Amino acid sequence: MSVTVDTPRVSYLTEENTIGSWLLTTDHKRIALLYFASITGFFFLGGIAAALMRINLLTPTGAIVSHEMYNRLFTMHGVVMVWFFLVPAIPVTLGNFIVPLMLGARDLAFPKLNLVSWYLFMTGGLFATYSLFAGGLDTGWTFYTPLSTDYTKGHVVAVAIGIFISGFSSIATGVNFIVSIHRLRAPGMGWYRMPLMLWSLYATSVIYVLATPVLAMTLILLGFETVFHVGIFDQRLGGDPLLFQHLFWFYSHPAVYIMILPGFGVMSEVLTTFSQKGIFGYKFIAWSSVAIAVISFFVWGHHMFVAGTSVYSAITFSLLSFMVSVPSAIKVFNWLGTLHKGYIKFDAPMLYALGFLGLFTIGGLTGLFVAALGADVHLTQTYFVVAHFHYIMVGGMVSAFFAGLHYWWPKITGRLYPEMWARAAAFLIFFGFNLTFFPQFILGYLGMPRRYAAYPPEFQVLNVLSSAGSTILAVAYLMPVFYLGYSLRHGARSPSNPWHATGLEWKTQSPPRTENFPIIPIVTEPPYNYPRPEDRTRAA
Amino acid sequence: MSGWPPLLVAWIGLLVLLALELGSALLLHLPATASLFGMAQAAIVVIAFMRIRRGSPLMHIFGAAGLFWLIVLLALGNLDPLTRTDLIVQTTGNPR
Amino acid sequence: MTLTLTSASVHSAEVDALLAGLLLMSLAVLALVFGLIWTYAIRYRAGNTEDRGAIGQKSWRIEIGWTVATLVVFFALFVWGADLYVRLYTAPGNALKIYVVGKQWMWKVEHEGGQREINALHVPVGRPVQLIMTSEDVIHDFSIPAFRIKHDVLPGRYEQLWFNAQTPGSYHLFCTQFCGTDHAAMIGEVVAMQQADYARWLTQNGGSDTLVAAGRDLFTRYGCSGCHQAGPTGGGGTVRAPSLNGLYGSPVPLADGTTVFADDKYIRDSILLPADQIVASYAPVMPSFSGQIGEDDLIKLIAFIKSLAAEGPS
Amino acid sequence: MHFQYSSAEHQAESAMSGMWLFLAQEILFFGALVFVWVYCCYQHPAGFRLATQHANLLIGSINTAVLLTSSFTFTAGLLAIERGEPRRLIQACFATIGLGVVFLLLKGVEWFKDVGDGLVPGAHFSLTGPDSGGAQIFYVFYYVATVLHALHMIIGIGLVLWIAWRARRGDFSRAWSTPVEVVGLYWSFVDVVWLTLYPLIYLAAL
Repeated sequence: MSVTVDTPRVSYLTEENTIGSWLLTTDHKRIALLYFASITGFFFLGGIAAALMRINLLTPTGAIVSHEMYNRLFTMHGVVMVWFFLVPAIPVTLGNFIVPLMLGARDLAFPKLNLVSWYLFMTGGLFATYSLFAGGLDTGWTFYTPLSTDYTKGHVVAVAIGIFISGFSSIATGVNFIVSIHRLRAPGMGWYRMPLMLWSLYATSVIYVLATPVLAMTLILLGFETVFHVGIFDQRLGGDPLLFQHLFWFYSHPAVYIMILPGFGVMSEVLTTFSQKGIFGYKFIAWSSVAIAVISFFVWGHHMFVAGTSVYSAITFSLLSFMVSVPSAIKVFNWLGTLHKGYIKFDAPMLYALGFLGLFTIGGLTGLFVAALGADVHLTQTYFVVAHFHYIMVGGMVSAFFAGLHYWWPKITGRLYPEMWARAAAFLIFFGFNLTFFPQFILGYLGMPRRYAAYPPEFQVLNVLSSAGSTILAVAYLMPVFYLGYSLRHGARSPSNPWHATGLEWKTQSPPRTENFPIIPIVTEPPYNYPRPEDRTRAA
Repeated sequence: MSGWPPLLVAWIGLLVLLALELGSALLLHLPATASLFGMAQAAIVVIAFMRIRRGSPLMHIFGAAGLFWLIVLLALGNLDPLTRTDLIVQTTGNPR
Repeated sequence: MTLTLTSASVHSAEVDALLAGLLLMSLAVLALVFGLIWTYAIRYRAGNTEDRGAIGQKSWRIEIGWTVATLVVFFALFVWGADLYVRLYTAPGNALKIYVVGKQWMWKVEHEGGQREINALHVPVGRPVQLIMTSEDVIHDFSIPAFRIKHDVLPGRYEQLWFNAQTPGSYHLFCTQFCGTDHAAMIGEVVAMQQADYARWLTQNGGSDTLVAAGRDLFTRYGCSGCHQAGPTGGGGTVRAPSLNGLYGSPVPLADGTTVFADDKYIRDSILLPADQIVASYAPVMPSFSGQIGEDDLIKLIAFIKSLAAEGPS
Repeated sequence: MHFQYSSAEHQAESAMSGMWLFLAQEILFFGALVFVWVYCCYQHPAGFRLATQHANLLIGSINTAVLLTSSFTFTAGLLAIERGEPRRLIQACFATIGLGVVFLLLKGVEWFKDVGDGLVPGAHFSLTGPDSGGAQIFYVFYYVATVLHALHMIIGIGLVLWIAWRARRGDFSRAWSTPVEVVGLYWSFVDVVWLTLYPLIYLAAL
């Protein structure tokens, strides 16, 4: 395969460059960049809150902030990270950019709706963050009643409105992706010829569209209860605080899969490209995404095993929770099968992807600890749970995000990034992450509760270890800002297919034109159609 | 279904069902019947006014998905309150 | 730095066994995953010219194989965990009852003998102890890591938790459900003592009254005795209200034709919202005491009414 | 036609699919409310019965008939434009808007009466007695449900106005009337929501 570095004079980046042309664009690629900018801001906002918390936990009595401030910090960390980073991150940035390119389409099905969704996201996001700064909120991101409705002084309603508004942006994105994937596939692209990234974004979108409205209604009722004290969730007026938890987790558990499913998609792309080998078990990976999207709605009760729900409900939800981990296990095995007999190259995206594989496996396995009822009683509400979901969401999802970001960076910007810096950052993230969160598993087993601003002194050593890790992690997360920023101006020009990957997005120029493809491509082969090992040997 | 006559039939049918719904609720006091009538009316609206039978399979899938997940919410959501037992504190030497 | 947690109750060893099982399974899977990643990364690196041979055409046998294996292992773990869970929350009938009230940000504990403590819980070893818990405000969670148990404490409901302490000693007691500003300060101490020591502790901290006696005082002070008969002689001046003798643990016919079983919750509800469940053939004249009687007084009143069970219906 | 579509028909069917998917989302949105209703009704059957007896059955029933008719008129307008009669479509739109406004006015009268009767959850709730708590929860459900439904109606009236305006501009023809069909889906769906709420509010616990 010969590589010609064509330097396109016209691309979606250069076509028109007024402020209006960016803020009113309906081009999915530009909207993706708008989202990139916003998401990065929210990520570092949530990150700063996390860093302050880790510093505070250096001493048993709390090193720098009061209990009240600490509670506000973890609430801000949770709200910002969950709703304004993790839930939208991969779909609205990488997804928005890559879905039409992978489909061989010129844009998403509803480009104006796509722009509207960014404005909704920003409105909700800025409103919520402003409220978090202006009044502070100390309920945790879960808003459990009656604490949130009757006992807190924070701006519950304002933050809820912010989340409510940005929820519509999720719904809009979900509708757009699903309809695009159904309607805009290039000629010849059957369902089993789609890249697996599209399957997982499809599954994500199903959850976006069908879970978010339940959250919207929950927030309406929460606001009603907070303002008027009407008694739906208030036991003194005949309501039931557990009703809130049911409604909340009906959304928030599937939301966990909103966060990780797109990461699965990135994994399938990156692992095949850097193994130069077809995916192992395509159909199993594809359908396991769909299975996860469906089963994820059946398991929310596992957040309430010690909350006072019925024993029958606990047992049912425990069984279903074990079931939802089966498709995830299938994926891990299939990715390993993909590495088998490949031609593995260790570029930065691959390092991030291998990091994901390890961290996600740990996160998934510890999930079984809390799905097993008898063990959950001891571990729930402790740092064990904190470590478990950070392994999935930060170790897993953020690693996948970086893998995808580096992988498609040449396509997005038309530039290559400094490879050595990127590899160093990948190693540092893996190391810093484990140092931060592994001690928390032990802390949890020892019984240290989560959301504690101060703690008994015997937990100090492990907490200091965790805080030390978090400084490394913070530095590691800042590195890409600098070297990717540097590459924007000074990076080498990228050819249209720098990784020798398959997939329609690599068949067009880097960066693409506004209309993506001058001629709509026709798909004639399955995805990941790399030469088989035996054919390579014969050729050599 | 197309053209005026079926549309008119559907509309009259809906009003008749409304009358029956009201009558049965006021006379029979059976809680479930009203909702059944409501569902029947909804079905007529979906068939006659939303013209679901003309829709593509894709639209059928989307509608069915909404209904399916609604059933999940109702079924699993009510599992806990319907099986919850209030604490009965056993006492020793209880005459019961 | 200690990396182990005292195992101080009958069930903590069982929970640890389940955790060990989960850990072993996880380590096996991790060894497999990390081992394969390293093996493949070295063996199939792009520069390595090793002959890779042909890759198999049919993969579905392997797929079905590992899916079924995963399912079987998961199902076994599920059964193990569920069985333990049911036993963790099923208290034996002969348990010693201790009452716990959570409020922002402290635990109030009351023993049957009237002994009261705050952010501390003294219990005997070798004897099942059942905690009857409620909250005055938000949701709290009563957690004793050394016993491997916890349960949320909800306002307006009685939740229960039980354990059988084995090793004398002093252990942490945490609130593990976020409950507001000083959540992190809602920490207490559980002291497990030999039974003789516990008996001595009870007498030394005798309190003025047992719960029952305190409840009897409150029964008069809140004016209950004006209408209800309680005890062979007490109360029931004008017979407008049902007698409370022998009430606890017996079925009560209600005005709407149904029958309820008089347990703690029924008595609590009847004090706070008397009009909700009217006893057959009585007029609904009792006022609501909602908001007037605190949770700790309710516990005493219930203890008193409970003590009348022995009197038998009069 | 947007440049990502191969034909007008391709775009039309995508728009229709998008609307159906949006409606699936709406099912879950109102479905969550129905879930709350079922959950609370099970815990307070007597309170819900008491509250239902105070709901305004007459206005509720008239409104159901009004709404069913409005759905009928709009679909009639859709049939008209599919035969190439834009004037008929405009007439149908205004009939639909009129019926929608009648619905909202009646709803307003009903709310006014409810508030006058003290059927507002809170300290001054007029239904006292043992079942007051359950009845209050019913009225929370009632207000949230009817206000959200009314908001959907207002959006719907705006959409129908937009259709009438575009029809007057001559945008629609026998060959192309996708927006009319999409708005019709939305309008009829709001109808379906009401058909679910009506028995729950006025009849089921009678």
